[in-house]
Amino acid sequence: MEIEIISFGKIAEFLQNQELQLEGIVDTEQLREHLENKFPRLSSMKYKLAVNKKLVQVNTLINNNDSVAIMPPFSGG
Amino acid sequence: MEIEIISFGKIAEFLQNQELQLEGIVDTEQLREHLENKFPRLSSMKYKLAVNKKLVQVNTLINNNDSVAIMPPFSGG
Amino acid sequence: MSEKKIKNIFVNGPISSAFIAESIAKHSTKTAIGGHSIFMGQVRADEIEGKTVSAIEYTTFEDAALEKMHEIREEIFEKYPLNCMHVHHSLGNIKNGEICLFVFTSSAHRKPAIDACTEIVERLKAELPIWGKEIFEDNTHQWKENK
Amino acid sequence: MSEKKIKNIFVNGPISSAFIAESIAKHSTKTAIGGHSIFMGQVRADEIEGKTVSAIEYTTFEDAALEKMHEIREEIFEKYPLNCMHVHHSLGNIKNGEICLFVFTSSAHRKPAIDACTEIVERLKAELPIWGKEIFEDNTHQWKENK
Repeated sequence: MEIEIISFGKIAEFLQNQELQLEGIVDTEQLREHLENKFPRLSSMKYKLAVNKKLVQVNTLINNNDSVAIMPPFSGG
Repeated sequence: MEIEIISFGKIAEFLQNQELQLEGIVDTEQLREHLENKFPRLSSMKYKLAVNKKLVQVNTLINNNDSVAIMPPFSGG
Repeated sequence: MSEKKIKNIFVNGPISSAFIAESIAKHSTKTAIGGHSIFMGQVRADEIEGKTVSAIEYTTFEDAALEKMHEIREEIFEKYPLNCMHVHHSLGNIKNGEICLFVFTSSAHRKPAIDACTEIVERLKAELPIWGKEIFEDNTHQWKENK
Repeated sequence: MSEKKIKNIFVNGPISSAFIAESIAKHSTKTAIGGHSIFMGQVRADEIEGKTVSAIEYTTFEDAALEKMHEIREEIFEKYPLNCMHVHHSLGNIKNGEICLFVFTSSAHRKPAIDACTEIVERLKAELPIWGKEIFEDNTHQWKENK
């Protein structure tokens, strides 16, 4: 399946927005592992995922054409 | 001795600023009693005294030429 | 005894939004500040037994109020790491919808500014000899009491 | 799901004191209000390893931030008896000394306005996907982290 990856803040400095082809990955836990292999700098960083703009709180299934946001710690205000 | 009485808020509506001659009154406890006899409406009201601009927290001696303020509950803000 | 000058907190008439804006703008050169907290009191058009409050007339025992406010100011600066603290209270006739109290605190991080602002408002209401006379549309009145 | 329209909280550039004054002035017709609470965030000229922060550049995941803010707004109105609630956050380059956050709550009595304002600031900082890039005078940068 194909998902859209969008990234923010300091993660956007090395991880571009892109379409990603996934094989055998069904949930956000597996996606984390995949992303950290593909983008090694991620593994040493704190980040949260949002699937279709909703923050991921527990392991969540991923579907074809989902949009996944990779977000470093928030620092608004 | 003589003291100055100043009053505020709703107390000022019936008790004018004035000089008061006192006989045999030495402290604020006795002054309260004296004032409530002289101005009966005071006895049903909550009020605080200040001697020379300092709020009276405990019974306080009064001296000749002191200025005593009679103050209803505060309602600033 | 502190040597600091006793500041006047009283202004005649309502506190305008232009005055508040100017006060805020003055802080843009104070670049150690990260958070500002403001409380404003506004005169309510309360309805009491069928009559509406059109204004509150504020009076004070000025010398005693300023001395007490000075004491509060020193204690607040002692207790919280504030960069700034400004307090303004109206005297005279303040119509409903107008602002009668403006408390403004600033600190590097938000918590001291917020906590100090709240504490100043509480202490000011409880400890400063200020009285509000609620004036109704028919010119009768009653004396306000803080809860 | 609520039917209420999602409000935009984002403004490009700093929040001016004139904007704040206008926002305050608009409330003078709301005569059920007795207390207003305001929090403002201001960009600090922090010194970090000998370099001074000259500005913060704010970006956001806008759709997600506005949806979350909408949720917070509804929960705050549920929890506190507020008359009004306004939130504005800057995007883009905000220089030190400039205001980047403006939270404004109003209620009949002071406590709900004060408590709601504080809670909104806390939640906004913890829950909204907004990022601040601290830019130093030499144009290097580091990413801000909220404590």
